[in-house]
Amino acid sequence: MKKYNTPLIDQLEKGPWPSFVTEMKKAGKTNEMANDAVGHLEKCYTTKMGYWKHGGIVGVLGYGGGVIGRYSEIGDEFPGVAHFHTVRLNQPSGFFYTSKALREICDIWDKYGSGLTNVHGSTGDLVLLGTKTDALEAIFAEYSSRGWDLGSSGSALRTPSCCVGPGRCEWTMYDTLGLNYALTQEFQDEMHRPTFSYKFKIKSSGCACDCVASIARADMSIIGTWKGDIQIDQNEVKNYASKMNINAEIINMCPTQCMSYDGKELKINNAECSRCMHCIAKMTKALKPGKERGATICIGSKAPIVVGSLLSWVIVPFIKIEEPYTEVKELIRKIWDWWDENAKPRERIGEVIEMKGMRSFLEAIGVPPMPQQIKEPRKDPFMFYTEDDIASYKAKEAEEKKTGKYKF
Amino acid sequence: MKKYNTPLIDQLEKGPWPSFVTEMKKAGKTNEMANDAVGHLEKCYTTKMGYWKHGGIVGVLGYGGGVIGRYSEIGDEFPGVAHFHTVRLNQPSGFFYTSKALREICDIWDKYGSGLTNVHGSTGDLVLLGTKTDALEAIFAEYSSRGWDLGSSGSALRTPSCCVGPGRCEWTMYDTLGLNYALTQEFQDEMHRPTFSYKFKIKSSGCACDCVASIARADMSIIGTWKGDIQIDQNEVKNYASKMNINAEIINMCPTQCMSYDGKELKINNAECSRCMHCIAKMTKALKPGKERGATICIGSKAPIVVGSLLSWVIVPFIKIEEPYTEVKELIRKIWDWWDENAKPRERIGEVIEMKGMRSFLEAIGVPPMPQQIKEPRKDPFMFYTEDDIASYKAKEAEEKKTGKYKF
Amino acid sequence: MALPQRKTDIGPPHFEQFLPPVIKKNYGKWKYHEVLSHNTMVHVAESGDKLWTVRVASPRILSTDTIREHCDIAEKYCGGYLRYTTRNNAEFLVSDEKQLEPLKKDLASRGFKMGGIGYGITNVVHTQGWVHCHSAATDASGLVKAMMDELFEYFESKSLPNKVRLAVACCVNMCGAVHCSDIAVVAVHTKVPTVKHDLFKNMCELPTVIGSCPTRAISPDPANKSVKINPDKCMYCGNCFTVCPPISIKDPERDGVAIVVGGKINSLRSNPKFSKLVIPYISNEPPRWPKVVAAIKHIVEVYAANARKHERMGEWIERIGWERFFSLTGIDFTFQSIDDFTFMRDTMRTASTFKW
Amino acid sequence: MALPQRKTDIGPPHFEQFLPPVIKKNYGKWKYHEVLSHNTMVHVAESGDKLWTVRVASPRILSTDTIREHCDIAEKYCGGYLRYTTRNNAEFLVSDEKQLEPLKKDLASRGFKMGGIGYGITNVVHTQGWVHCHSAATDASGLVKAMMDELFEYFESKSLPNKVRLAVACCVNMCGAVHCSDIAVVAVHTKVPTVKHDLFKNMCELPTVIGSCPTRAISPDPANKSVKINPDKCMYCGNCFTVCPPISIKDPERDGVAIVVGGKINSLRSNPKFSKLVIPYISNEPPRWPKVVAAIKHIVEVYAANARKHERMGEWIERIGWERFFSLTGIDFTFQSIDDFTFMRDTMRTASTFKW
Ligand code: SRM
Ligand code: SRM
Ligand code: SRM
Ligand code: SRM
Ligand code: SF4
Ligand code: SF4
Ligand code: SF4
Ligand code: SF4
Ligand code: SF4
Ligand code: SF4
Ligand code: SF4
Ligand code: SF4
Repeated sequence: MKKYNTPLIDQLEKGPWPSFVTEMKKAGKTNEMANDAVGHLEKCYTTKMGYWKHGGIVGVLGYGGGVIGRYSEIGDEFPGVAHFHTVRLNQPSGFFYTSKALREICDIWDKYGSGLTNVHGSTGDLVLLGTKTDALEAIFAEYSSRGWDLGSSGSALRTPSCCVGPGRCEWTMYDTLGLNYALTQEFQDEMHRPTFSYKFKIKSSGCACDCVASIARADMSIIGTWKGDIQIDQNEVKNYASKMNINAEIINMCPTQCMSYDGKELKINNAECSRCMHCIAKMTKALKPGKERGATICIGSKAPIVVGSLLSWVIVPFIKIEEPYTEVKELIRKIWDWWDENAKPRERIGEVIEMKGMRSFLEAIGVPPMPQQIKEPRKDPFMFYTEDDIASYKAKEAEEKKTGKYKF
Repeated sequence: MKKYNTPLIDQLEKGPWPSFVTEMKKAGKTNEMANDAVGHLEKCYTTKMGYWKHGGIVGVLGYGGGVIGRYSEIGDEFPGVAHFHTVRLNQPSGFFYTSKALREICDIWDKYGSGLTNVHGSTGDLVLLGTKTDALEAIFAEYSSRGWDLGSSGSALRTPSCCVGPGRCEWTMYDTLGLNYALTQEFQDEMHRPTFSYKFKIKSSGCACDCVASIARADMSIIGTWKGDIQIDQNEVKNYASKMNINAEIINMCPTQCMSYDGKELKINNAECSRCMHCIAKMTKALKPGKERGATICIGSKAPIVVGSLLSWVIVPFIKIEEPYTEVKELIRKIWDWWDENAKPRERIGEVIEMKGMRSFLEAIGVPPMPQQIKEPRKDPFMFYTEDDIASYKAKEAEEKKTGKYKF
Repeated sequence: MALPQRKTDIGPPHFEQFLPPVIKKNYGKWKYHEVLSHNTMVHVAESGDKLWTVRVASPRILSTDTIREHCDIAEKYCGGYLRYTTRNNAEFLVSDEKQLEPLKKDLASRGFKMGGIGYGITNVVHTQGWVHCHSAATDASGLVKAMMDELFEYFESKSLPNKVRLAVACCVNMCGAVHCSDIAVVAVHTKVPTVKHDLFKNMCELPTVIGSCPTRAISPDPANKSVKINPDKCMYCGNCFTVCPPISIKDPERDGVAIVVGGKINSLRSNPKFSKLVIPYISNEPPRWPKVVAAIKHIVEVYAANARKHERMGEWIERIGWERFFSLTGIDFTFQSIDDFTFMRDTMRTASTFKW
Repeated sequence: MALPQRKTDIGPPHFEQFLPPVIKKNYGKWKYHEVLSHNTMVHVAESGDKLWTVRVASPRILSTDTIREHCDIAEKYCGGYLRYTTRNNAEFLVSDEKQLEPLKKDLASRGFKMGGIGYGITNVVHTQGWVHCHSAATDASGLVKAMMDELFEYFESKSLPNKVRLAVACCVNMCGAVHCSDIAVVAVHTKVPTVKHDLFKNMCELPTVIGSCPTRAISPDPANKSVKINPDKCMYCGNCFTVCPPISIKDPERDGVAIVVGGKINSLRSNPKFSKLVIPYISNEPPRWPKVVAAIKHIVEVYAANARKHERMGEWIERIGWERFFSLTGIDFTFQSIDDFTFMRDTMRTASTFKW
C-alpha cells in the first residue's frame, strides 16, 4: 500500500479533540480505499480545493436512492477513491445500538468498503463512507439480509429521525422513537423510490427543546407539547430556591410573564403560558408539563438554497400522537398530494406553500385557519376573497340584522 | 339653486362630532358647486358607489402639478361638479396662520371655487376642493400674487411637511419649521415640474414621537435625535414619584432596560439608551434629551401599492441640521441622482433600493455601512463581494500575519 | 377685472409671519408642557412664558364660513393667531391666561368640540372617499363622522391606556398613515376588474398596465388588442384601474371595508409597527356603517380593559400575543389574516409556543 | 461466496431490541435528570431506577476500529448497549452506579474525551467538506477539529451562560442545522462560475440551469448553445453548479468562509432564530484555519463575559442590540451584513432608536 506523506493533515492529529485524520489513517492501515482517501485529502489541503466530481447515479436494484455516487477527478492518482460512493444505512430510532449490531455493521463494511463511517450523517443515517460501484449489490444483500435497510437520498422521503425521547427524557410528550419507526416503516416506498419533486424530511422532537433540530431542517417538524396546567411541586421549588435565583432565572425570563414567586410559592397563570419549556427545563424536579399531551405540527423548514432558509410554520397546533398514528399518516399523505399537484421540480414544500399561499395548502389538508398558525396577521390589504367568503360574510351580517348582535 | 333632498347624508349631521355634511351644506347655501357636491354625494350614498372619473391633466401654465383634475361621470345631472378639480395650496411650515391670511385664502376661494376645503390634505397641503378648469389660471394669479404658491402632485417632490417643533415643543432636536421651509424653497423646481419617476415625499419630525408620521409616509424621514446623556432633574423626579409609579411606568417600560430607580435617585446608563423618548415624554419636567442634537435620516416609506407598505430605513444615523442646511440638501440631490439612474417609472425610492440593494444606494450617496442602519444582519449566505472587498480582506489578513493580532 | 400679476416658484409664505409673539420670543426654547385636560395644554418656556393650547375638532372638510369663524375666534382671544395640527384639528394659542376660559366658553357656545389631547382619541386621519376620489371604495368622511360620534367621549374626556390613533382610507392606495394606525379602516374592492376592450388601446399603455399588477394577474389579450385578467391571481388592488381608465373595479354590493389594528408611528418603547388585518370584510353600509363603528368601539373597549398604562394597542397585542387578541375580542380568525404576500415568511409562526 | 438473500423495504431494525433493560422497563416514565458534570448526567425514573449517561466526543468520521472500541467499552460497562446523539457524540448508558467510575476511568485511559453536557460547547454539527463532497468550498472536519481543540475546555469542564451550539457547513447548501446555530462557519465561493460551453448542451438542461439561479443571473447564450452568467447579479451560491457539472465555481485563492452568529433551535424563552452574518469572509487556511478559530473563540468569550445566565447567544445579542454586538466584539461592520435578499425589508432598521 502506498504510504502518503501528509504533513498538513498530520497537524490535525494534534490537540485534545479526537482527530478524524487519525480515524482515516487507522482505517487506512488495512484498507486501500481509506489509505487513498488520506492521500487525496492531503492533496485537497495542499491545493486548497476539493476534487470530487458531481455524483453520478449509482444504487441498488429496485431502489432509487440510499447511495450517493462519488468519483474523484484525480482517480488515476488515487485509484482507491476513483469511486468513493457513500451508503446511507437507515439508523434505528434514537441512534440506539447494541455492540453486536454495530460489530456486524463494521464487519460488512470492512469487507466491502473503506472502513470509514459517519456516525451519523446530518439527516440521521449511519453513513458508510466510500465504496465502489460493483460492491453495492453485495453490500445491500449483506445488510438487508441481517435486518438493515438503506436510508434515503434524492427526491424522496428522507430518512426520518427523532430525539431520544421516551428512551431517556422526562419531557417527551409522545413516543418519538415509536412514531419515527412507524413512519419509516409506513413510507418505505416513498423513501426508496424517489417520485417527489424534491426531498422531504420528517423529524420528531418530544418537546420544545427540539433536540433533533426539527424546526430548522425538516419539511415536517413534529414537536411535542401539552394542554393543561404545568404541574408544580412546591417542595422542590423550595429546594431550587436554595440553589438558584428563581426570580432572576425563571420568573423574569418567562417570555409571557405569566409566573410569579414570592419567596414561598411559585404561581403560574397557565392560560397565558406559551409552553416554552424554559421554567420546566431549568427546574425539572419541581415542574412538569400538563397532562394532556400531543404535538404541534410545523411544515416547511429547509436550508437557504434557493430563496433563503425557512423555519417550519405551525399548521396543526395540537394533535394527539398515538399508535397506530393513523391521523399523522393521513395528514402526511394529504400534504404530499397537495405538494405533488403544485410543485415544480426541485421545489420543497415550504417554497410551494410560499408560492401558492397557505390557504390553498390548509384547505387541501383540511385544516382551518387559526391564530396559532401565525406570529401576526398580514400587514397589507391585498387579500383574496372567494365567492363563498363573501357569501358567508353577507350571511353573517344578515343574521346580525336579525339578532341585533354583532359577531365580528 | 337646486335644492337636493338628502335623507341619507342628513343623518351625518346628527351626533356630537362636527359634520362634514353640515360644512358642505353651509358652502352649498351660496355656492352652486358646493350645492351640487351635496347632491352628488347623496347619490353616492344611495347607490353605494362613487362617480368620479380618472383625473385628467389640468393645471396652470408652467407647472406640471398642484392641481388634481376631477370630473364626474354624471356631470349632466350635477353640472356644478362636472369639473371639480382640487387646488393644492402649499401650507406654511407647521400649519401656522394668521386670521388675516386665512381670510384672504377664503375670499379668493369663494370667488373661484366651491368654498370647500380640506384643512389640510394628508400630505400637508391646504386643499381647495373643487373648481373648474377655466378658473385655474385666475386662482393661481390671485394666490401667487399674494404670496401663496401651489403645492405639488404627480411624479415630483411632494409638498414637504413637518411637526410643530420649535414652535411649541420642548423636545424638538432641530428647527423643523426652518428646515421644512428651506427645503421647500430650495426645491421649487422639483416640486412644480414633475421629472421624477414617481412621487417623493419629505417629512420632518423633531423627535422620535414623530408627530408628522414621517417614518410611515415619507420617502425621506428626518427625525430629530441626540447624542450625550439624558439630563435629569432629580427634584422633579421626586415630584413625579408622588404622581406616578416610576418603576412600573418608566423603568420597566424602558426598552433597553438601562434605567433604575431606587425610590430616591433615577439613574440612566446612557451608553445603552436607544433614545426612544419614552421616559422623557412621560416625565417631561424631569428629563431632557442630551445636548448634542441632530437628526436621523431614514428613507423609503410608502403606502402598500404595489409590493406592500414600507417603513423608512435608517441611512444616516446622525446628522447635524443647521442653517443653511447644505449637508441635507446635498444628500437629497445625491439621493435623487441615484434614484433617477435606477428607477423604472412609478417606482418609489424604497422600492428601487429593495431591487438594487442598499449597498448600491449607500455607495452612491457616500454613506458607509453601519450597524445602526439595520435591525439585524442578513440571514442567508448569499453575499456579493467586489474585487475590492476581497482585496481588502486579504490585505487585512496580510497585516494580521505581520502584527500577529487579528482584526475581525 | 384684471388679474394680479402671477408669480411662480415663490413657495409658501415664511412661517415666521404667522407665529404669535410668544412663540417668536421663545422659539425653540420650550422647557416643558402640562396636559391640563383633554382639550387644553400649556407649554412653559425657559423664559417662564406660557402658551396655552386649546384643541378643537375639525371634520377636515371645512367651508370657508367655518374657517372664517375660526378666524373670528382667533382674533378675539389669540391676537389673530391659530394653527392646525398634523391630524387636522384646529388649535387656538393663548398667551394670556385670562383669555383661556372665555375662549373655551365661546367655543362651546358656538358648538365647537374641544378635546383630542393626551391619552384618548383625537381626529381621524382620512382621505377623500366619495367626496372627491375616483378610486374610492367607500366614503371616508362619513365613516369618520360615524366613528367619532360613537367614540366621542374618548375625544372629549375619557382616557385610555395611551393614545389610540384611528385612520380611514377609502382604497388600498391608503393616502395617510393608515398602515401604521392603532385601528384603521381600509376600503376594499372584492371583485376582479372588468376591461372595456374597445377603449383600451386608445387610453392605456399595455406594458404599464401589465407592470401595474403586483400579482402578475394581467396578460396581453391580442385578439381584443387589450388585456385579460386571471381571476385566480387578482386580489382587487385596483392598481390596474389607476393606470388605465377603461378598467373598472367598483361594485356597490361587493365594495366594503376591512379593519386593521396594532400599528404605531413613534419609537417610544417599541419600534414603529404596521397595522395588521383582523377583520377582512364588512359590507358598506352608508350613511353610518353601524357594524364598522361597533367593531371599532369593541376593539377600543377590549384594549381599554386589558392594556397596561402607556401601552399602545400594538404593544399590548404583542405582549399578550395575537391569538389572545382574537380570543379576547372574539373576532373570527379568517384565511385573509394569513399573509400570502410579501411578508408571509416573517409572519408565520415558527415555534410550538403560543397560547391556547 | 454466495451472497445472502437480499430483502427490500424492510426499514430499519426496531429500536426496541437496542434499548438497555432499564430503559425498556422505564420507557416513557422518566421523572427528572441531574447534570452531574460536563460529562455525566443521571436520569431518574418514576420507579426510582436510575440511568447514568457518559457522553464521549466523536470526530463523527469514525473508523470501524473505533466503533469496535466503543463496542468493547459498552460490553464491559453497559451490558453492550450504547447510543449516539443527534450531534454525533457517543453515549454510554450505565444502569449500575458501580460501573460509572470504572467506565470513565477506562474511557480516559483510552484517550476518549468526555464532556458536552450542560452549559458548554458540545460537538459541532458539520458536513462532508473535502473528505467527500464535490460542492465543498472548505473542509468541514478540519475546521471542526481546529475549533474544538481551541474550545476544548468548554467541552470538558468550563461553563458558559447557556449552551453554545456550533456548526460548520462546507458550502451554502448548509447540510445540517447550520442556519440556526449560536455560531456557525459557512464556506463560500466568491467568484462567478465559469461555463464549459462545449460540454453544456450534452450535460445540462437549459431551463433547469436558468431556473436554478436565485438572482436570475443566468440567461441563454444561443451562440454557444449554452448559458451566460451576469457577473453583477451572481452571488456565487453555486446552485447552477449543483445542477450542471460543466459549470465550475471552485477557486482555491478565493474560496473562504463566513461566520454567522445568534441562531437557536429550541423555543425556550424566545422563538427559534436564524443565525446572522457578522464576518463575511476569511480566507481558507488549512490545516488549522487560525483566524476562523480565533474569531469564534473571541465571540464565545465576549458572550461569556456579557450574557446573563440562561441567555443564548442570540438572546443576548437581541437584548443588547446588534450595533452593540459589533462594538463589543470589535468586528467590522460590512456591506455584506446588510440583507439584500429575501429578508431585506424586515431587517433594515425603521426607527431612530439604536445605540451609538
Ligand atoms: C451527508 C450529508 C452531510 C453530512 O455530512 O452529514 C449531506 C450531503 C450532501 N447534501 Fe445535504 N447532506 C446531509 C444533510 C442535509 C441537511 C440536514 C438534515 O437533513 O437534517 C440539509 C439541510 C436541511 C434541508 O434539507 O434543507 C441538507 C441540505 C442540502 C441541500 C439544500 C437543499 C435545500 O432545499 O436547500 C443540498 C442541495 C441539493 O439538494 O441539491 C444538499 C445536497 C447534498 C449532497 C447530495 C450534494 C450533492 O449534490 O452531491 C451532499 C452529498 C455529500 C456526499 O458526498 O455524501 N443538501 N443536507 C447529510 C446527509 C447524511 C444522512 O443521510 O444522514
Ligand atoms: C388628497 C389626498 C388624500 C386626502 O384626502 O388628504 C390624496 C389623494 C389622492 N391620492 Fe394620495 N393623497 C394624499 C396623500 C397621500 C399619502 C399621505 C401622505 O402624503 O402623507 C399617501 C401615503 C404615503 C405615500 O405616498 O405612499 C398617499 C398615497 C397614494 C398612492 C399610493 C402611492 C404608493 O406609492 O403607494 C396613490 C396611487 C398613485 O399614486 O397612483 C395615491 C393617489 C392619490 C390620488 C391622486 C388618486 C388618483 O389617482 O387620482 C388621489 C386624488 C384624490 C383627489 O381627488 O383629490 N395616493 N397619498 C392627499 C394629498 C393631499 C395633500 O396634498 O396634502
Ligand atoms: C399637535 C401635534 C403636532 C403637530 O405638529 O400638529 C402633536 C403634539 C404633541 N405631541 Fe404628538 N402631536 C401630533 C401628532 C402625533 C402623531 C402623528 C399622528 O398621529 O398622525 C404621533 C404618532 C402617532 C403614533 O405613534 O402612532 C404622535 C405621537 C406622540 C407621542 C407618542 C405617544 C406614545 O406613547 O405612543 C407623544 C408622547 C406622549 O404622548 O407622551 C407625543 C407628544 C406630543 C406633545 C406632548 C409634544 C409637546 O410637548 O408639545 C404634543 C401634545 C400631545 C397631545 O396632543 O396629546 N406625540 N403625535 C399633533 C397633534 C395631532 C392631533 O390633532 O391630535
Ligand atoms: C442527547 C440529546 C438528544 C438526542 O436525542 O441525542 C439531548 C439531550 C438533552 N437535551 Fe437537548 N439534546 C440534544 C440535542 C439538542 C439540540 C439539537 C442540536 O443542538 O442540534 C438542541 C437545540 C439546540 C438549540 O436550541 O439551538 C437541544 C436543546 C436543549 C435545551 C434548550 C437549551 C436552552 O435553554 O436554550 C435543553 C434544556 C436545557 O438545557 O435546560 C435541552 C435538554 C436536554 C436534556 C437535559 C433533556 C433530558 O432531560 O434528557 C438532555 C441532556 C442535555 C445536555 O446534553 O446538556 N436540550 N438539545 C442531544 C445531545 C447532543 C449532543 O451530543 O450534545
Ligand atoms: S426534544 Fe425534549 S423530549 Fe426530546 S430529548 Fe430533547 S428535551 Fe427530551
Ligand atoms: S413554560 Fe415558558 S411560558 Fe410557560 S410558565 Fe414556563 S417559562 Fe413561562
Ligand atoms: S415630533 Fe417631537 S418635536 Fe415634533 S411636535 Fe412631536 S414631540 Fe414635539
Ligand atoms: S429614552 Fe428610552 S431607552 Fe433611553 S432611557 Fe429613556 S426609556 Fe430608556
Ligand atoms: S385612499 Fe384611494 S380613494 Fe382614498 S383618496 Fe387615496 S387614492 Fe383616493
Ligand atoms: S386589481 Fe390589482 S391584482 Fe387585480 S388585476 Fe388589477 S392590478 Fe392586478
Ligand atoms: S454543505 Fe455543501 S459541500 Fe458540504 S456536504 Fe452539504 S452539499 Fe456538500
Ligand atoms: S452561482 Fe448562484 S447566483 Fe451565480 S449564476 Fe450560479 S446560480 Fe446564479
